[in-house]
Amino acid sequence: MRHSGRDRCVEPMGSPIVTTPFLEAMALACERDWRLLFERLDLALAPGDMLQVVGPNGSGKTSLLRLLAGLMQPTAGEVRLQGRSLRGQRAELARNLLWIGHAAGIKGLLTAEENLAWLCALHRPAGDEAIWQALAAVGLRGFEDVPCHTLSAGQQRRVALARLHLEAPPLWILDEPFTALDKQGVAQLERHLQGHCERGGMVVLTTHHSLAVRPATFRELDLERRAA
Amino acid sequence: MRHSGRDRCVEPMGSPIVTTPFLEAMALACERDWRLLFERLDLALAPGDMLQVVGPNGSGKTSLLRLLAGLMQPTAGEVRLQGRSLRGQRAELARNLLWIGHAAGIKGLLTAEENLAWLCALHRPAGDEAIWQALAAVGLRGFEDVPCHTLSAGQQRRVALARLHLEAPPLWILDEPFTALDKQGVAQLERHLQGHCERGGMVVLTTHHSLAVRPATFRELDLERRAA
Amino acid sequence: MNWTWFHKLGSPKWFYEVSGRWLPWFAVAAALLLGVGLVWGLAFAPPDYQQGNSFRIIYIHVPVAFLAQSCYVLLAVAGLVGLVWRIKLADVALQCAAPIGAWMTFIALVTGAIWGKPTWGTWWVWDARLTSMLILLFLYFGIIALGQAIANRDSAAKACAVLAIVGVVNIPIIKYSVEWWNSLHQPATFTLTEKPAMPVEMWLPMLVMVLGIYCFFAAVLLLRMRLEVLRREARSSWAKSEIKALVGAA
Amino acid sequence: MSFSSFAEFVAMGNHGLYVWSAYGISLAVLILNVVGPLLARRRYLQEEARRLRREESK
Amino acid sequence: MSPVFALLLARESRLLFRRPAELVNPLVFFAIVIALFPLAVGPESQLLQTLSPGLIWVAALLAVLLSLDGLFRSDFEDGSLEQWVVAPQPLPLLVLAKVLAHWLFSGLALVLLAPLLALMLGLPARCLPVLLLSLLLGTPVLSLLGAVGAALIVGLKRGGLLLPLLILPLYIPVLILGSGALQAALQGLPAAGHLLWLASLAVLAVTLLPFAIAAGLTISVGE
Amino acid sequence: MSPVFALLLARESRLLFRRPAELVNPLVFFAIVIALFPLAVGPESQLLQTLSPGLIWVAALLAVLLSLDGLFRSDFEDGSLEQWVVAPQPLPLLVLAKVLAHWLFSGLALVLLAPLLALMLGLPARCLPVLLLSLLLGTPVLSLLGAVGAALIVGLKRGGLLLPLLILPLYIPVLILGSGALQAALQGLPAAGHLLWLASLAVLAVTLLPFAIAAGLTISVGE
Ligand code: HEM
Ligand SMILES: Nc1ncnc2c1ncn2[C@@H]1O[C@H](COP(=O)(O)OP(=O)(O)OP(=O)(O)O)[C@@H](O)[C@H]1O
Ligand SMILES: Nc1ncnc2c1ncn2[C@@H]1O[C@H](COP(=O)(O)OP(=O)(O)OP(=O)(O)O)[C@@H](O)[C@H]1O
Ligand SMILES: [Mg+2]
Ligand SMILES: [Mg+2]
Repeated sequence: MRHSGRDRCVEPMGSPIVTTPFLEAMALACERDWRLLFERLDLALAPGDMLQVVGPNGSGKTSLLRLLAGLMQPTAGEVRLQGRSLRGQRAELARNLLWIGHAAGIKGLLTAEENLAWLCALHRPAGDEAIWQALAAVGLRGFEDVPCHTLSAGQQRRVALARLHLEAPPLWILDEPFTALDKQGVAQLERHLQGHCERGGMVVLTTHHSLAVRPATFRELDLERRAA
Repeated sequence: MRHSGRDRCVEPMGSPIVTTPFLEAMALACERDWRLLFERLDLALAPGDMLQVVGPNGSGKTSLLRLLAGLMQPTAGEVRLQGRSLRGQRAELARNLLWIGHAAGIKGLLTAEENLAWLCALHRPAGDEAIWQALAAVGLRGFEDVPCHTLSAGQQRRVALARLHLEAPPLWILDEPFTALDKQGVAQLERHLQGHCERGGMVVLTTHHSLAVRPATFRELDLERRAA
Repeated sequence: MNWTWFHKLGSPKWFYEVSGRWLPWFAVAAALLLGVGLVWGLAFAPPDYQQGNSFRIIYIHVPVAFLAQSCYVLLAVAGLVGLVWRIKLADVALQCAAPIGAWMTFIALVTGAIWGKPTWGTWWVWDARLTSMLILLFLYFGIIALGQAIANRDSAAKACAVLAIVGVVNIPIIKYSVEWWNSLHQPATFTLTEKPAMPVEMWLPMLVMVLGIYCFFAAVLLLRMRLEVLRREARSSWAKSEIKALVGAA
Repeated sequence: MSFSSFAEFVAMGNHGLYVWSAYGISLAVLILNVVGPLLARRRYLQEEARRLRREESK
Repeated sequence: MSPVFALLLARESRLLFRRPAELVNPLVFFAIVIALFPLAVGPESQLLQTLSPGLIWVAALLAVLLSLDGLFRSDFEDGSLEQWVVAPQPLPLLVLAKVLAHWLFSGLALVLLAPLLALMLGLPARCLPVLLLSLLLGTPVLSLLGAVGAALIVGLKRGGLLLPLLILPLYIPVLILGSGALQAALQGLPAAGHLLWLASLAVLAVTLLPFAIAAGLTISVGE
Repeated sequence: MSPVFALLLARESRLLFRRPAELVNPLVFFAIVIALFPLAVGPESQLLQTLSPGLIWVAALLAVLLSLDGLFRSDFEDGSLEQWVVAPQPLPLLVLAKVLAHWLFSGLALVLLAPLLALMLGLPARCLPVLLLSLLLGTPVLSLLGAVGAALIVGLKRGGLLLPLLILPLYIPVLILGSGALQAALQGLPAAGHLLWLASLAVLAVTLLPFAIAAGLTISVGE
């Protein structure tokens, strides 16, 4: 590795090297309520990569994803974006990140369309046309102007996932995106994730099922521990 | 069918016939906020039966299970227990039913043991010894005295599922019992459900994955609809 | 006892048809009675020997105050019927009547306050009856707010029914305690109860107004209920054809 | 008729403001109570019409 | 008394003691509201004394009511209520145990704190027995009535100020009788009449309201 | 002003109007609390008039505070806050829009309702301008301060009465200034000094507190 990230000094504003990982974790450790979930965890993500975090219940998958998204601070180690520590570049990460957690930020009182319009506006506003197309793409045609709280668990998740069909930032971090989806929904999402990676995007996700469709760059990270 | 349940007059206290279904649904219809989820749904469950309710997201699986457990009232039709309408025999159903919904009634502030002790007391109290054994059976040895909110999603579900290992009523109704379980947990639960049916118990459950281990009496009920 | 008529009463289709026939009668009766009562009360009834002409407010104040109180009882009765016999029409009645009752209470309060200024020299005093009327308004608000807050229609109706029943049991207690409260602290400066024995030509128009306002209430209630029933039954065949007919006519 | 002229009727023996405002507000509220449901009904029917048209065109 | 009743009481107490902060919150709220008044109306002691019966009662009423807002919420969210409804035990009994546990640890504490605050407001010491007794009889009614409201709104995502709206009007008799008793005592009049009324309200509430609460919970769960 | 600010304002207003009941709840709470007092302290009009400045302010303060309890709760639970934190927009701006929307529809309505209740308590009409102005300046401060507390406790499962505990002490300056202004007006003294102080508090709050709220939210989300 040529870039200086590895030896913990912040790289000056030098010319970006093509092989610089977009997102890196270095010697990451995470502790929750006294219990150490993992430590000395390294990972690197370059354009086109797809990373599935696996591990038994309680092994810290969600925690790791939140660290990468900058939602939590690691107990030790650091997360780097394009070679520089995350600390100072919240805004930079924000521009490049699409995060969908367990709860996806869908308001029950708003309709699917209103929800999407606002979530897009947080990054860059999208037109009505694009939003309707995205909703159709996740199989919600006819549910565009129904308040979301009357949708079932799986349908609500589809609303959140419709964001992936709108003009989206390169890095996607998804915590259990497949929960509550039926089989056809799972297959469709797998294909979509693959497509994103092939277009040079990056995906980090957790799920307990093994993906049927994967890009060539697919990797697994196992947080195997004695938990549960 | 000899018993008179079918023609809608309440069977007098005659001698129970072996072929009487334990639980029946007759011409059940369910409506949520204007939308009809299903109608004219009939089903019968005799000792030893296992029924998996399947269907795409939003097809009404959860709603059906809640109707069967007496938690919701059907829009039309009725549920019968041992040939008699559920209306008048809440208590009778309660004695025979073990219900675990999406949320399983686990208090985050109490330990796994305290939680189980109380849930059992609601039906019939269980001894400490039995509870510890049940917790061990679901792989929570060593987590008995930890407040449940510090357990991960999958571990919490295991606490709830430990009830299935304590002396339990014959009819189990389980809504997505496999969510958040890792692979080993899934396999173990499947075997346990099979065992319960072979001992003459009954299981109604929903899940999006197809069971690897099934009793001979296994049936599927598909709520296939155009939803989502 | 034969209960079929009772359940027939609960059938939305039957209700929709019958209410359609009754509604115009109530509407016409309300318009006539209110018109006659208003003109009579405002122009023909003799002035009060003490209060002069400001007493004419009585012809709107008292009928509306009556209605406001009896409407709450109606809510509780509808709630009980809905809970015990599971008649959905009663649920509809409960939720449709609540806003009307609240408006009537509001009118009673406003007209009372306006009347208070010339007679007592102040808009408001903390008199027992005034205060309990204010509380009644809050009770109505509670039921309306609860009904709106619960998204699911059936649960909303049942929850409102429970609240209305608990509330109506409390109303005598509230009324009693409020009266006691006022009489304990100090003798009320003004009382509404000591009315001069009214001559016939004064209370006859009042009677007309009372009848008129009840007819008005019935008409508006039916109007609201018919819409609500149509909404709830939108998928049944009779409602579909009804809606088609109405839409085609519009 | 207890008033001798229309002006007297309007004045209500110096209490005109009170009487008429009480009746005005009351009537306004009563009318609101009639118009509200009627408007709601019209809106509902328009909605239904739109829905029916959408379903037909599908 | 059935064994589940005792078990549930024990369980609820344990839960409350795992979060002692929540236990004292109503107390502190009570104290703060009372302390706000001298700041807001000025420190004249005569005015404060006249005010104190009413003030203490209004503050107690708000403290009880607001502490009840979440009474069933966590039970609803984690599925405990479903388990109660499908259990063979009678729901009104379970509900009574739960409300009793809540009252024992927040209502009762409030009753014990009240004399201190009353003295600070200048209420003469001879009124304290009436104060204690009236609160002792009144707060269970407040708890039970509030629990009816809490049961009805438990399924709602954002309660906001809905509970006070539903329940405060129903609290008025207790408020009038309670502050009336205290005012009578302050003026040296007998307060027995008020207290008897409060006692009969309490009996009524304990016998009838558990059924209303149970009905409310069943409705909320069945949504 | 950035377009997200306007968008968020529109979205929040739409959300509030989808549940109109929630919108009026603080108002009704305000009215009920004020109506409770005559019931508790007795209907003598002189006493009520003396009391009214303090009473109106305490009731306003409680209504604002309690309506804020759930301000961020649903956003937290459904994951919206996470989305705000990872978005490129500055969090304090988003927060300001949200609090502004809340104030516009509940704080402002409360300001408009207050004169009516003041008249019912017997406050002379000449005091109404001061009442309106002081509430207009004070309620935004109350909203923003309360939002800081709401942001800090949003992650807790059962808030209960924690928010009042945290925030009521911070409300005291506003309470003293606000009720002081009104009391001065009631006694015919000039109230300009109090009002100026309130105005400067309001300016301070609008410029500084959004940052505190944003910090609180980040902490709660990162837990
Ligand atoms: C906001 C103020 C007021 C309120 C809330 C109010 C409320 C009521 C109510 C609820 C009733 C019906 C009583 C019943 O059911 O028997 C009533 C009746 C009546 N009110 Fe008022 N009132 C107010 C002001 C006044 C004023 C200022 C007057 C005149 C001095 C007045 C005169 C009457 C009379 C004469 C009756 C009929 C008495 C009876 O039939 O028992 N009210 N009022
Ligand atoms: N809010 C919390 N407070 C304290 N400890 C927590 C909290 N959330 C999680 N933990 C602990 O952190 C550990 C990891 O939790 P995490 O949610 O990251 O697991 P996970 O791998 O996502 O598990 P699952 O597959 O069940 O979702 C768990 O063992 C749990 O005990
Ligand atoms: N609380 C509710 N209020 C109104 N409608 C609801 C509610 N819950 C669910 N629904 C509606 O009922 C339908 C069925 O919901 P249900 O939860 O039974 O589906 P499900 O088959 O369990 O779906 P999933 O696989 O996503 O869990 C959904 O389409 C939804 O729109
Ligand atoms: Mg997880
Ligand atoms: Mg489901």
